[in-house]
Amino acid sequence: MRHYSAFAVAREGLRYHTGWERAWRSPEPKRRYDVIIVGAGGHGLATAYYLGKNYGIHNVAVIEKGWLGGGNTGRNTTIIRSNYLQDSSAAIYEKARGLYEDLSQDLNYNIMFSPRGVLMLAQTQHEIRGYQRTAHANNLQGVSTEFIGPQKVKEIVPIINLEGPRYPVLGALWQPRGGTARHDAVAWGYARACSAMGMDIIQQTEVTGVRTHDGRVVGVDTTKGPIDCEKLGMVVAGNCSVLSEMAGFRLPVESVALQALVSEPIKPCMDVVVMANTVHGYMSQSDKGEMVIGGGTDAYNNYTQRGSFHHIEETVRALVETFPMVSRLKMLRQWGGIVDVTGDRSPLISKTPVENCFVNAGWGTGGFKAIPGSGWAMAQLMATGHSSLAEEFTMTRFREGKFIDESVAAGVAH
Amino acid sequence: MSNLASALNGASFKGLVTVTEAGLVGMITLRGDLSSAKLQAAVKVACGHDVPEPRKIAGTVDGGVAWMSPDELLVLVPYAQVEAKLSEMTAALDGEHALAVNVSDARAVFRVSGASAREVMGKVAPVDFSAAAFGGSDFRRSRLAQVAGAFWMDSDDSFTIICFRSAADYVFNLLSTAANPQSSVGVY
Amino acid sequence: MLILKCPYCGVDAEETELAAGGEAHLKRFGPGSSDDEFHDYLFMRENPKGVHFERWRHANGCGKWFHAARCTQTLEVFGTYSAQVTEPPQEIRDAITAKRPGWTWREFE
Amino acid sequence: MSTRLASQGRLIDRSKTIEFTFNGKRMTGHAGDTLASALLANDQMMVGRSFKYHRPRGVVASGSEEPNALVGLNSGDRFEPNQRATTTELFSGLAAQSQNHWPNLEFDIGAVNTYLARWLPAGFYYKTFIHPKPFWKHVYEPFIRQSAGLGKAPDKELKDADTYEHFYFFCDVMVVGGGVAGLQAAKAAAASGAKVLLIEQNAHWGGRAPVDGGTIDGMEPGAWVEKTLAELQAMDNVTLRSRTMGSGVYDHGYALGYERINDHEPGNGAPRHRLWRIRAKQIVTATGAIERPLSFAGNDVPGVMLASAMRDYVVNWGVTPGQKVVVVTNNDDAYRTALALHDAGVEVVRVLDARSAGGGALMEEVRQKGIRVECGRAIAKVKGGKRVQKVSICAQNGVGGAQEEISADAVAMSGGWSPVVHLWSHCGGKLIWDDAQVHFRPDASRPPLGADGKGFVLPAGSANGAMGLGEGLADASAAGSAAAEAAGFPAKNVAAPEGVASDELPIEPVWLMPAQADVTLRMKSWLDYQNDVKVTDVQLAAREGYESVEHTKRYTTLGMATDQGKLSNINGLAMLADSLGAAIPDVGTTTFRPPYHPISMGAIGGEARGKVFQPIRQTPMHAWHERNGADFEPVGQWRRPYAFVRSGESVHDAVNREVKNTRENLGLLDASTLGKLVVKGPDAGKFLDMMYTNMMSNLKVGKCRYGLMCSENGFLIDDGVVARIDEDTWLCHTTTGGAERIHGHMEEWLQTEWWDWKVYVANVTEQFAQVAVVGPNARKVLEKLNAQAGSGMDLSAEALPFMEWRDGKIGDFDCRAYRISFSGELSYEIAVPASEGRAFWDALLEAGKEFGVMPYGTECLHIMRAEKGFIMIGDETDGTVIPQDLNMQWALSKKKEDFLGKRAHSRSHMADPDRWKLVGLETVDGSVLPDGAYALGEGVNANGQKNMIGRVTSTYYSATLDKGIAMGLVKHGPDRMGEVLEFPGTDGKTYKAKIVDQVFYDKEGAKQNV
Repeated sequence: MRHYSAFAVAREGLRYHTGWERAWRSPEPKRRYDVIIVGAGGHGLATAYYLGKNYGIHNVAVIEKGWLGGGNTGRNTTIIRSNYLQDSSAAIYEKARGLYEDLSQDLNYNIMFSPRGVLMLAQTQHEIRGYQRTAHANNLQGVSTEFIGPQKVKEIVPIINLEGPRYPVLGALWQPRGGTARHDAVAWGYARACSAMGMDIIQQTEVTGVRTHDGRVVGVDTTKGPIDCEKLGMVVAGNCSVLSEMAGFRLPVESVALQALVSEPIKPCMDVVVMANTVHGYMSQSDKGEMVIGGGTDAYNNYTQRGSFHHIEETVRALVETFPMVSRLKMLRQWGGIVDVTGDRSPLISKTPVENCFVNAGWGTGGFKAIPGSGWAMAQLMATGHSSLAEEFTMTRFREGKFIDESVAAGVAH
Repeated sequence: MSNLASALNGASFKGLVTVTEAGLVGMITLRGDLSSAKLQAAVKVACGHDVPEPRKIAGTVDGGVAWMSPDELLVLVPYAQVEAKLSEMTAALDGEHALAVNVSDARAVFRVSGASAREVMGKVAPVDFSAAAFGGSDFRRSRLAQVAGAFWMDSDDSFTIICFRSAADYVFNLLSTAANPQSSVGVY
Repeated sequence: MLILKCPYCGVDAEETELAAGGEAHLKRFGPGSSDDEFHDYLFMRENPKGVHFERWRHANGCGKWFHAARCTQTLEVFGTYSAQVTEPPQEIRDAITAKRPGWTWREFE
Repeated sequence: MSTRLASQGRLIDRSKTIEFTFNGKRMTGHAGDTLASALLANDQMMVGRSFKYHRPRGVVASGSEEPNALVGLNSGDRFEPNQRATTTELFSGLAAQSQNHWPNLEFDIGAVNTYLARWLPAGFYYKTFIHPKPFWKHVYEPFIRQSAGLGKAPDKELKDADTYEHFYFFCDVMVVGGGVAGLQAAKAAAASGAKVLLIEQNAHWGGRAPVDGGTIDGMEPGAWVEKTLAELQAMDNVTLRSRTMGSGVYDHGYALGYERINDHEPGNGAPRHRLWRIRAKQIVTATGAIERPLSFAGNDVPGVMLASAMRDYVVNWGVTPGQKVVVVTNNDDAYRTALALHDAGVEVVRVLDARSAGGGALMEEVRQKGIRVECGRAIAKVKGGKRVQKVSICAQNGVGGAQEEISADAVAMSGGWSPVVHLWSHCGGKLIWDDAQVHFRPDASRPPLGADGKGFVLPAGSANGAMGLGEGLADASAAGSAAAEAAGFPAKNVAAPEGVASDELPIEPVWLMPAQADVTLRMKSWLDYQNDVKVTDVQLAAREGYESVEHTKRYTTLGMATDQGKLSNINGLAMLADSLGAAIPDVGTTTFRPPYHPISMGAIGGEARGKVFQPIRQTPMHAWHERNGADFEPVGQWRRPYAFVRSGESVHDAVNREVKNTRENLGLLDASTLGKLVVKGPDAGKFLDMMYTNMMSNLKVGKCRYGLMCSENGFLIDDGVVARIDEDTWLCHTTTGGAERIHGHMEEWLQTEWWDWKVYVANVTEQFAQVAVVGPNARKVLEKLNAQAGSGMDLSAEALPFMEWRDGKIGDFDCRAYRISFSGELSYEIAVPASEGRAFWDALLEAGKEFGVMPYGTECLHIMRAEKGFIMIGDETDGTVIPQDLNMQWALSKKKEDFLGKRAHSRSHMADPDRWKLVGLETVDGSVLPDGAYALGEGVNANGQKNMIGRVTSTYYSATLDKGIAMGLVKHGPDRMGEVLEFPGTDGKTYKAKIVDQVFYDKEGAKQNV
C-alpha cells in the first residue's frame, strides 16, 4: 500500500498526480473464503479490518450490493459520543470513540476525527436528573463527561438561545472528547486498509441466498455465483431482515427511514455538537461550513430511503427556537436512510440460530459513532466465539427480558 | 353565576379575519350505538336534531349534534342547561350501554369570521377548505397546527372551532398569527 | 407523506393526522404461554420488503384504530380496513394479489 | 467592459432608478433588474471568490442555477448569507456584500491557494494532516475550518425580524414552471375542468421563450404568454402563483411550493416566505432545461458566461457583459446569443463551433450578419485574472496547441442543454440517456409511483427532452391533458399551439475542449466553479478507484456546492465515464434530493416560533400562578409551578417554606393536570382488572384505590387513584401528562384486542379544576366555606373517611371531593367544573387566610411524598422498573389470572433475585445525596467498568426533618438495612449513605387519619 503523507502528495504534485494507485482493488470473487462479510459499510469493513489486524484472518471477502460506504455510513450526521447510561452501551461506544482517536494514524487515512465536544441540552427538571444520572454512571464507566450549567453552555455555544419561551436551557451533559469524523473517509480508510491486507472487497454484487448444511453456514449465493465460507457475518443494517430470512431465521428488528439535512455552508459559528432531545433537534457544523442537522425517524416500516417531511419541519423549528440565527439559513439538501430498530433500540452483535453465522445489526439511529468498536467486537466474536463487549447485545436478550434501554435517560436520541 | 369564566374571557383579535373566543357552550360527549332508536330519541330530545351522517353536524352551538366517530357524538346545548339535559339523557339511556358526560368546561370555542376565513383555516389545518370541498353541514376533526381541534362553518365566511380548554391560549395566538393583516393568500 | 383513508370516518387523512401502530393481526400471548410464544408476540415483528399489514390510528381525527395494507418498498397502499378483524378481508387480499401476484405475509396469501 | 445597453431590456423599467450598494459602493439599477443584472450594468464583473482556491468569480448564469454570484444580503436581523444575485430582485436600499475573501474582494490572501492548487488536488486532505496526531485538532482543522464556509453567519444574538407561514392547498393537477410549456400544460389540464395550480419561481411568466424567439400561433412568444396568462386568470378552476418555486415532490402526491412573498420589498409587514403544502393528484413538471458550460482552460474567469444567460442579460435587462464577445458552442442554440448581441450592437469577435461541420440555419443567419464563424475550433485557453482579456483558439480535435490569440472581454459558452429532472426524480422517477440530444431525460415508462401504484408525475416540454419550441408546446399540451385524465377528468381535446422556430442541426458531445487537452489545460478546466473541482480532479478520483459516481462526487465534492451540481454534474459524470472507459448511462447519476433550490429554514419552521413554537397547556388557575411568583417547570405540555417564590426568597427557600407550612398549617396544590378518565360499561371492571396490576372490579362504590399500570412488557407506565362512581362506572386518575397516553392505551386495547367488551372511555381531565387542600387545617377551611354558604357536604372523618369520595357542594361550588393524600397530611382533593376553578381557588385563598394558607408547587409535592416513602412515576421508575423492584408485590393481584405485564414478569431476568430493589437512603452526615448517584460495588466488570450495586432515584433536603433524605434501588437492598454504601459524586467527593426504611415521616400514618 502506497503510504499517504504530505511528502507523497508533494512528490505527486510534480507529476500532476498521475502516479497514485487505486485506494482499493476491485477483484473478482474467489471460490472460497475463510470469512465472508456481507455489507461493505463502516461496520462490515471494520469487522473485516479487525479480523485481519487482531486475529490474522486475511482470507476475507466483503460483499457489497452497491458501492462501499453507500448505505448509512455515508448518510448519517457523523456524531461520535459515548455518554451512554447503561454499562454495555457505554463500554462499546467508548471503545469505538477511543479507536476513533487514533484511527487516522492506524489506517494511514485521514478520517478527520474531530473531538470538538458534544453537548446534550437539559431543558426540563426531568432531563437534568437524567443527565446527572448519566454523568454519575459515566464517571464509574470510565467515560469522561460532566453536567454543566447554562452559562457554561452559552460560553461553549455562543449562538444558543438560553431563554426559549417554551423550554429554557437549564444545563447540559458535556462530553469534551466527543465530536465528529468524515463519514465517507471512515469507510474508504477501512476499505483501503482491508484491501492492503489482501482482503477482497467485492462491490456491485448482491447476495441472493445463504447456503447452510446441518444448521451450519457453508456459503452464499451471489449475483456473481456461489461463494463458500467457514464463517459468515451479516452486517447490512436496514436490510438485515431480508438477509436473515435467506438464512432461515428472523431478527427482532424493524426497518424505518431516518432523515437528515444540511444548510448552505457558512463561516464557522458553532464549534461543538449540540443535541436538544426535548425539542428533538441536533446540529453540528461540518468542516465545509454546512450546518448538519439530524431529523427523526418515521414510525412506519419503510425501505424507500425517503422520509416524511413533517419530521424535517419539527426538527427545523426546534433548531430555530434553540439557535435563532438558523432561521435565516437555507436548507441545501435533505435525505434519508433505512435504519433497523430493535425492541430496546440497542444493537445486536450476536450469534444466530445458524452455526458460524453472525449478525451485527439494529444500530438504529446511532451506528456511525460505534463503527470501530462494533467492528472490533464483531471480529472478536467471529474469531473467538466470545466478546465481552458484545455479550449483552445478543439477540436472545428479549426472551429473558434483559433489555438495554437508553431511552430512560430522558429519551436520548442517538 | 359570577364564578364562571371561559378560558380566555372572550378574547378577540381583528386582522385578516376576526378571531373571537365564543364563551361557554354546553357540550355532552355521548358514546354508544348510534343506530339505537333509544339513543337517537335521547339526542333528539336533548338538542332537537337527529343523529347526523358521518362528518356532519346538525344545528348550532345553541342546540346541535356533531358526528365525532362511529360510536361518539358531541351534543351541543346552552351552557346553563347542560346538567339538566345530561341527566335527562342519562335517564333516557337507562339500560342501554352508553356513556354521556359533560365536557362543557373541558373545551374552548372560537369563531373565525371574515372573507378570508377559509384561508386562515388553511394555514393551520391539513384540510381542503375550498368551497367545493368544505362547507354546509360538514364537520371535521383534525389538527390546528400542533393541537387537536374540530370545526364547521356556521355561515359562508365563518367557522366555529372547538379545542381543549388548556390549549385555548395556543389556539388563539395561532389563529391571530395566521390572521396577520398582511398575509392574505388570495386563493379562496 | 402518506395519505390513508380512515375506514371509519372516510377521511383521506394525511400522515400528520395519523399515528402508526406497527404490525397488524398480532395474536396476544398472556400467562401460560411459552417463552417463545411471548417473545415472538412482543418482539419478532414482520419486516417485509414489500407487502405489509399494519395498524394506524386516526389520532387527530375520529380517534379510531384501523388496518392498512401497504408496500414498504413503493409505499403503495392496497387498502385500509377495520381493526376488528383477525386477518385481512378477502377484498384486500384480492387487491394485493392483483398488484403483487404470489405475495405472502405470515400465514396469509 | 460590462454595461447597460441603450436598447433592449424587456423586463426593466428605465424610468424607475433604484439605488443599492455592493460592498458599500453606491450603485444604481432599474426596476425589474435582478441584483446580477444591476451589478453587470455597473461593470461589476467579479462578484465573489470560489470556495477552495479563492479564485475570482463572476456571474455565469441568469437563474437559480448560479453557483458564483452569491452575496450576503441586507444586514442586522434581516441579514442572509449566500443569496443568489441572479434570483434577487433589486429593491431600493438593497445592500449586498461579496463573500469568502479577506481582507477584500479585490485583494484576497486566500487566493494564494490558487498557486498551490497543484498540491491541493481532490481529497488531498485524506492523504495529509495525519501526523503528528495532535496537530489535527489544534493546527490543521482550525486552519481548514477558518477557510470553511462561504457567507458570514447571521448575528448570534439577533432574532429573525421576519415571520413565515404554511398553507395547505389541494388540487387535481399541479403544474410546476410558468414557461410556455407550463402555461400550455395548465391550459390543457384546466380545459377538462380539473382544479389546477400553476407555480413559477420567477416574478415574471413565460420562461425563456420570449428571449429565444420564434413564433407561437403566429405571435411573438411574449404576446402569446400575455394572452394565455389572461385566459388562465379568467378560469376559476386555475390558481396562478409567481415567485413560487416547486421545491420538492414527496410520496403520495405531496409537494412543497416555496413562495417568496416579500423578499423584493422586505419589511412590508407580510410574512417573508410561505411554504405551500400541496396535495396534488397529478404533478406536471414543466421545469425547463439548464445549459451546460464547456470544459476548457480558464472557463472560470469572470466574463465567461453561459450563452443563454448572456442572451438573457441582453434581452431581458438590456445589459451586455462585454463589448467584444467570443461565442463557443457545440450546438445551434448559442448562435441565438450571437444574434442577440449583434442586434444589440455588441461586437461578436468570433463564433467557435466545435462541430467540424458547424451548425444549420442559425449559423447561416449569423454569417450573413458578417460575424466570423469557425467550425471544428475550440478555446484552448481564456486568459485574464479578474476578467477576460484574451482567448487563444485551437482545433477541437487536438491537444490544444494554440493557433491564434484574440482579445475579447467576454465569452459565451454552450455545451448543450440538460432537462431539469429534479422534481421528477425526487420521488423515484427514473431517467434515460438520450444519445441524440446528449442529455438525461425522464423515462416515461418508470415514473414515481403514487399511493395507487400508478405514476403521478408527468414531465412536459424541454424538462421532458422536447427541446424545440413547437415540440415542447405539443408535449406540454399532451402532458396537461394526460394529467387531468389521470386525475379523473376526461380530457377535452385541446389543440396545441403551433410553435415555429429555426431548425437546428444536432448537437455533438464535447466534454473536454480541446478533445485531447493536455494536463496543464485540464487542470485549469473547471467543472464545479464554486467548489473548485476541475477535470483533473475527476480523473484522479477515477484513477484511485472512486469509481461510483457517488464516490467521485464525495471524493472531489463535485456537485456538492450550493447549486447542487446544476451546472457541473453532467459534465463531471461524462468526464468520469470517459476516464473509466464506460458509457455515461452505465455510470449513472447521483440521487436528486429536495429541495430543488435551497429554501429558508424560517419557511420550513413556519409560524411555529416564539409563543406559538409549541403549545403550553394551561389550567384555569394558570394566570394566578403567573401573577404570584410561580417558578414554572414543564411537565409534558403543561407548565406546573415548581414553587411560588416570594420577593427576597430563593427558589430553595420557597420550597422549604411551602413544605413546612403545608405540614403545619394549610397548603393548596393545583392538581388540575392529573388525568381523569371515565371508564363505563358492563365490562368496565373486567377491563380495568386487565389494565391495572391490582384488582379494581371489586372496589366498592364510593371508595378509592391506588392502582399501578404496567406495559405488556412488564414495566411500570403509570399510577393513580381509581374511584368507583357507580355500578358500571369508574374514574381513573393518571399522572400529569399521562392522561392522553393512558387514554390512548385504553382505547388501543379496547379497539384492537377486546373489541367485543362493552366498555366506553372518555377523557374528562380538563372538565375539572382539581385542588388538593392539604394540611392540619384542610378540613377547617372547607367547613368555613360551607359555613359561609350556610350549607355543604359533611367533611367529617366519619362522613368522608380516608380513601373515599363524595359528590356534593362545598360553599357555592358543585364538586366531587376525594379524601386521598399524597403527602401524609389530612388532605382533600376537590374537583370543580373548570370554569369555576379560578373562583374556587380564590375562595380557598380568601377563606384560608386565617388558617395560614399557602399554595405550593411540584417540588414541595415531591418532597412530601418522598418523606412518606411514596414512589413517583418518572423518578423511582424510568421504563426499566417493575413493581417487584419497588417492593409493591402487594399491588400485584394474585387472584387475577391475567393483567397487562403479568406474563412478562415471569421471564428469567425479571424474576432474578439480584434485581435492584427500593430502599430508603440517609447520608451519614445528614447531607443531601447527589441526584442520580450510583452505589459503588467491588472490582470492575469484564469491560473494565467499576461495578455498581445501586443508584439514587430521588433525593431531597427535607425541611420537615432538616436533613437529606433519599430513595434508591439497591441490589438485595431490603436485606441490607443499616449497611452503609458509597456513592461517588461527580464533584470528586464520595457520599456515604445508610440503607434505611423508605418511610421517613409519620410511619404509622397518624396525621392523615384525622
